[in-house]
Amino acid sequence: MRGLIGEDILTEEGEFIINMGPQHPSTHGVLHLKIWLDGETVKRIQPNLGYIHRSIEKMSESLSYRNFIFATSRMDYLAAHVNNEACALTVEKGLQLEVPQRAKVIRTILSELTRLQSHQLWWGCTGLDLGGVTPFFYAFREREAIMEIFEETCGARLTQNYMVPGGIMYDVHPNFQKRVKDVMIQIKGKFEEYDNIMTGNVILENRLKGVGYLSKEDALSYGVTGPTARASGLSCDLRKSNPYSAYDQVQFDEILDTGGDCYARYMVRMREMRQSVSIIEQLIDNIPEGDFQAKTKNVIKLPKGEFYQRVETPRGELGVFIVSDGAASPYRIKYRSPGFSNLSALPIMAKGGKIGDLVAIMATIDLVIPDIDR
Amino acid sequence: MSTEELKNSITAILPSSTFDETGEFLNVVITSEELLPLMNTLRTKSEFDFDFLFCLTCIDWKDHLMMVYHLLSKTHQHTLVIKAKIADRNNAQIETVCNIWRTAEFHEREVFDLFGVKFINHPDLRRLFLSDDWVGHPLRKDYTDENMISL
Amino acid sequence: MEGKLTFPGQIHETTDGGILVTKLDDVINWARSNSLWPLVFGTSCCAIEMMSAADAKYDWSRFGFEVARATPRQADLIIVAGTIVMKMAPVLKRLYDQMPDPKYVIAMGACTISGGPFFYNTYSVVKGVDHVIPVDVYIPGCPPRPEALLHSMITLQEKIKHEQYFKKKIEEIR
Amino acid sequence: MRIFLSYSFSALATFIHSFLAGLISNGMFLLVTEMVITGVSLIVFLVLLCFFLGYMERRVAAFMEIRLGPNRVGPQGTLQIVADTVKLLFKEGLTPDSSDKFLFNLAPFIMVVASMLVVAPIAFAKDFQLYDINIGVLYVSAVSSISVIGILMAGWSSNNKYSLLGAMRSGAQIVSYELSVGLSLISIVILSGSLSLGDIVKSQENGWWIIKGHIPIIISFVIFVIASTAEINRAPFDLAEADQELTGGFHTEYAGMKFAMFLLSEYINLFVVSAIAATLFLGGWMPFHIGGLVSFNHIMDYIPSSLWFFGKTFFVIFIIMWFRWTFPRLRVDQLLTLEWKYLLPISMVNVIFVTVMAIMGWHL
Repeated sequence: MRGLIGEDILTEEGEFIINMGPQHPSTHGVLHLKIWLDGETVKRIQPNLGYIHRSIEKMSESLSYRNFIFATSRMDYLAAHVNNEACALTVEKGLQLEVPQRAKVIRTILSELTRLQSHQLWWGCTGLDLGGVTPFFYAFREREAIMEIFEETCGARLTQNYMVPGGIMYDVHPNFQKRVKDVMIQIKGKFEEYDNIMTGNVILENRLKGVGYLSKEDALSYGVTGPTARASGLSCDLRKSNPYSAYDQVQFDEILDTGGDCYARYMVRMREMRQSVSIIEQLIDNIPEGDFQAKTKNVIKLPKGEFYQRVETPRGELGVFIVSDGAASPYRIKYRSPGFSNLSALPIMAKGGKIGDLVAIMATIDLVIPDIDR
Repeated sequence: MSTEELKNSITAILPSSTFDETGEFLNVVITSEELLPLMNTLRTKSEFDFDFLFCLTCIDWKDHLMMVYHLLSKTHQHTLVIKAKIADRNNAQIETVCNIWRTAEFHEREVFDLFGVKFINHPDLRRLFLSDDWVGHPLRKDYTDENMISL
Repeated sequence: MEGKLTFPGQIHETTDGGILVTKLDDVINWARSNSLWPLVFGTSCCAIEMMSAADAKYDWSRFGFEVARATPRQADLIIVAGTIVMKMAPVLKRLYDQMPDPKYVIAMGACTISGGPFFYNTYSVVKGVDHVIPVDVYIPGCPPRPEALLHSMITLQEKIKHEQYFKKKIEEIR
Repeated sequence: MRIFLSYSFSALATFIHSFLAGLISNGMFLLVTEMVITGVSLIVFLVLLCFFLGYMERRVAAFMEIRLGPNRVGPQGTLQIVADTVKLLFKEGLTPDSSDKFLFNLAPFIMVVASMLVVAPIAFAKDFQLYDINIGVLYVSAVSSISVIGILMAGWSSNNKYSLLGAMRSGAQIVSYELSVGLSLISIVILSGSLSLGDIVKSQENGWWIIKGHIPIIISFVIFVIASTAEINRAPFDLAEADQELTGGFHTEYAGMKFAMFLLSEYINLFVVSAIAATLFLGGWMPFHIGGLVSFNHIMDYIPSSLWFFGKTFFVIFIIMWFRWTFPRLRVDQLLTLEWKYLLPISMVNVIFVTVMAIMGWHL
C-alpha cells in the first residue's frame, strides 16, 4: 500500500507504524511510543523517553542537603509529599537523626492524603482515557478538598516541599485535624458514587477485564512495583515490609489481587483508597504533642558513605540513593523511580492487544512522565 | 541469610571479592569481569535467590566508574549490593545483566546515556533520555556544557 | 454638466479604516477572544494545574475554553504547561507550526518563562520557551494556581481585543 | 390568525405559493424560486439548530459534570457557539501539503450535504414537510449512509495515519450498524404498512407506536437509538474520532471552517436521527392521543404539532447526549461484537415478532 506522496505507509513486513506522542492525550505527558500495528492489533511497542528529562540528578549534585529536596516535588508531582519524605528520610538516615513522633505522624497523614489524591486523579484520568469524561470531574471535586488541606498546611497545592530533614518545615495549621476529618467523611460518602459511575459499568468491565495481563514472574523481573505489581499478586508494599514514619503504628491491609489485568489494577487502586482513609482516620486523632522538627545544624553534612531509602509512593517503590563524600552537597544522587520500571513492562503487557487496550493499560499503570524521565 | 552467612557464601564463590559493611546493606566489591558469573549464581542458586533488582546505577569516582546493583530476594528477604569497578573510564564496558533481570534493560540504557558505560550483549543499547546526537555523558563529573549555567 | 462629476468637498482618508472595518474587527476580535480552544499539551506539574482549571471548581468552560483539542490543527492556543527540554523543543516548534493562524501561546509557570527551578546546573532544560516559539502571555508560579491560569487567559482575551485583522488586510492590499 | 388556531402550516405554504404565483407567471421559474427559498431557509434553520444543539451539548455536559458550562458570552453563554463559528470562519483554512487536495476539500461538503439531504422527508409539524416521498424510510436509510464516504475520503486524503485508522474504523462501524438501524425501521414499516413518513405519522393517530406496539417496538426503539448513536459516531461509539486513541481520528488534519463543517454535520446527524426516532416511534408531530378518549385527545390537540415534534426530538437528543457524557468508549472489536452478536440477531428475531403481531392484529 502506498501513501499519496509515494511513501510506503506499510513496512516490508506489512506492518503499520504509528507514533503516539510526544503530544498525545493518553500518554499523560510527553511520552513517545512507537507502535508497530497489524490492523488495529499492537505487534510491538518501543517507548521513547526523555522528552521531559530535566537533569534533576545532575542538578542535585550541586545543591545542599536542604535544597535538593525541592526538585523531587517536581519529579512525581502527584506525590510530592512522599517524594520529599523519601529524601528527608535518606538524609536522616545519614545523620542518624531521630525524628519527633509528631512529625512522623503528620508525615504519614500527609503521605496518605497524597496517595488518596493521586489515586483520585488517576481514577478520573482513567475515565477520561477510556472515553468517559464525567469521572474526571467527580474525582477532581474530592481532590480539590485535599488540595485545600495541603494549601492550608504548607502554602502550596502541588509542589509542597514540606518535609525537611529532621521533620516537617512548620507545624500544621490549627484547623488541620478538623478539616482532614471533614474531608474523610466527604470522601467516604463518595466511594459508592465512584463505583456507580465507573466500576459497575459494563463497558468499563469489558474494556479492562483480561486486558494487559502481567504475570507475577514478569512483574518481578521487570521490577514492577506498587499497585501495578500488587494486582499481579506480587506482595511489595513497603509500608508493610519496611515500615517507615508511623506506618508501624497503624493497622491496614496490603491490597493484593491475582488477576494481573487492567481490571485488577483498577480494583487494587480503588481498594487502596479505602485503606488510606482508614490509615488517616487511625492517626488523625492521635497526633502527639511535641516538637515537629528535630534540631539540625544549619549546614547539613552527611558522613562519607552511601545511603538508600525506599518508600512507597502511589505508583510504587521510590528509592533514593545518596552517595556522600562528606561535603555539604551530595556526591551522587540516584532516584529509582517507580514509573520507570513500570513503564519497561508496557511492551509485554500491550503486545497483542488493540490500540484501545494500550490506552487502557497506560491508564492503569498510572504513568507520570516526569517521574520516569527525572 | 544473615549478613555473615552471605559473606561466607560469596567468598566461597568468589574469593577475590572484598566487602564493605559500613552502610545499611552488605556491599560486595568486584571487578567488572567478575560480574556476570557472580550475578548468574546469585539469581539462580536457591540459597541466594535474588529475584528483584531494585536499583541499578553508576557512580563516577573521577578515576574510575563504579556500577552499583541493589539486589533483593523476595523469598529470603535479604538484600545485597554488588559494586563492579570499571577501571577504564574512556572505554568503559561491562556485561549486561538484562538477561537475568529484565528491568536492567532500561536502567542500563540510562547508565549508557548518562555515564557512557557500554553494556556488552545488551539487546537495544541506545540513548534513553537524550537525543541521539548528544555529545558527552552528562552525569560524569568532567562533563562540561556551554548551556549549563553554574551557580 | 458635461465631463467628470466630482464629489463636492474633500475626502479624508480615515486612519483606522473607517467604521465598517473597525466594526468588523470588533466582531472578529470578540469571536476570537471568546473562543480560545487550547491544545491538550502538558509536560509536567503545570499540566495538573491546567487540568484543575478545567475541573468543576475553577471551570474554565464558563469562558468557553473547555473545548480542548488533541490535534494542533484545531487549536487556537498552546498553554505550555511545564518544562521544555532540548529534546522536546523541536516537537513544540513543530506543534506550533502545525497550528493554523491566528495562534496564541501562554507560557505557564516558571520553567517555561526562564527554566525556573531548573535554571542552574542543568544540561537539558530550555531556559525559557520564548527561545522556541513566541509567547503572548507569561504566568509566573511553580506551578501557577488555576485562578492565575484563568487570569492569564482573560488577559490574552484583552490582548486579542486590540488586534486589527481587517485593517492589516486593507493595508496589505494598498 | 387562522393559521395559528389550526396549528397547520398548509395555509402558510398556500399563502406563499399564491403570493409568488402572482409575481411569477412562468411555472418552471416559480418552482425553482420556491425551491431556492425552501433550500435557503432550511439551511439557515439547520445552522441555527446546530448552534442551539452545540450550546445544549455543552450545557448538558456541564450539568452532568457538576459544573456550570459556558455562561459568559452573551446571556447565559448563548452566544458561545456564535463566537466559535465566527472564529472558525476566520481561521486559516489549512490544507496539508502532502494531502490529496481535491478530496481533502471535498470531504466536509459531502458530509454536510449527506446529512442535510436526510432532512427532506421529515415532517416537522402537521402539513409541514419538504417532500413526503412515498419511500421515505428507504430514502432516509439510504442517504444517511453516504456520510461514510465523506469520512473515508477525509481519512484517506489527509495522508495521516491516525486519520486513516479513524476512517477505517468508521467504515466498519457504519456499515455494520446500518443493518440494525434498517431492521428496527422495518418493524415500524411492517406495522404501519407504509414507507412514507407522512403516512407513518398519520398511522399513530390513535396512539404512538411505542405504546401500541408493545414490547417488540420498545426493543426496536432501544436498538434504533443505540445503533444510530453508533452510526453518527457519537460516544460511546465515537471510535472514528476517539480523542484519547487517535487524537482526532478522521478529522485530525482539518482546521478552521472545514472542521466546523464536520461539527455541523455531526449535529445535523444528531438532529436527524432523533427526528426519525421521534417520527417513527414517538408519533412525530402527532399529539399524545389515546384511542377512544375524544375529549382528552382534543385537549392534546391544543398543543401545537411543532411543539410535539421538537419536544420528542429533543427528548431523544438529550438521551443520546446523556450516553455521551456517562459512558466510557467501547473498543473497536467490542463495537463490532455488540452489533453482529447481539443487536443484529435480536433485531432479526424482533422483526419476526413484529410481523406475527401485525398479521394477528395484536397491536392496538
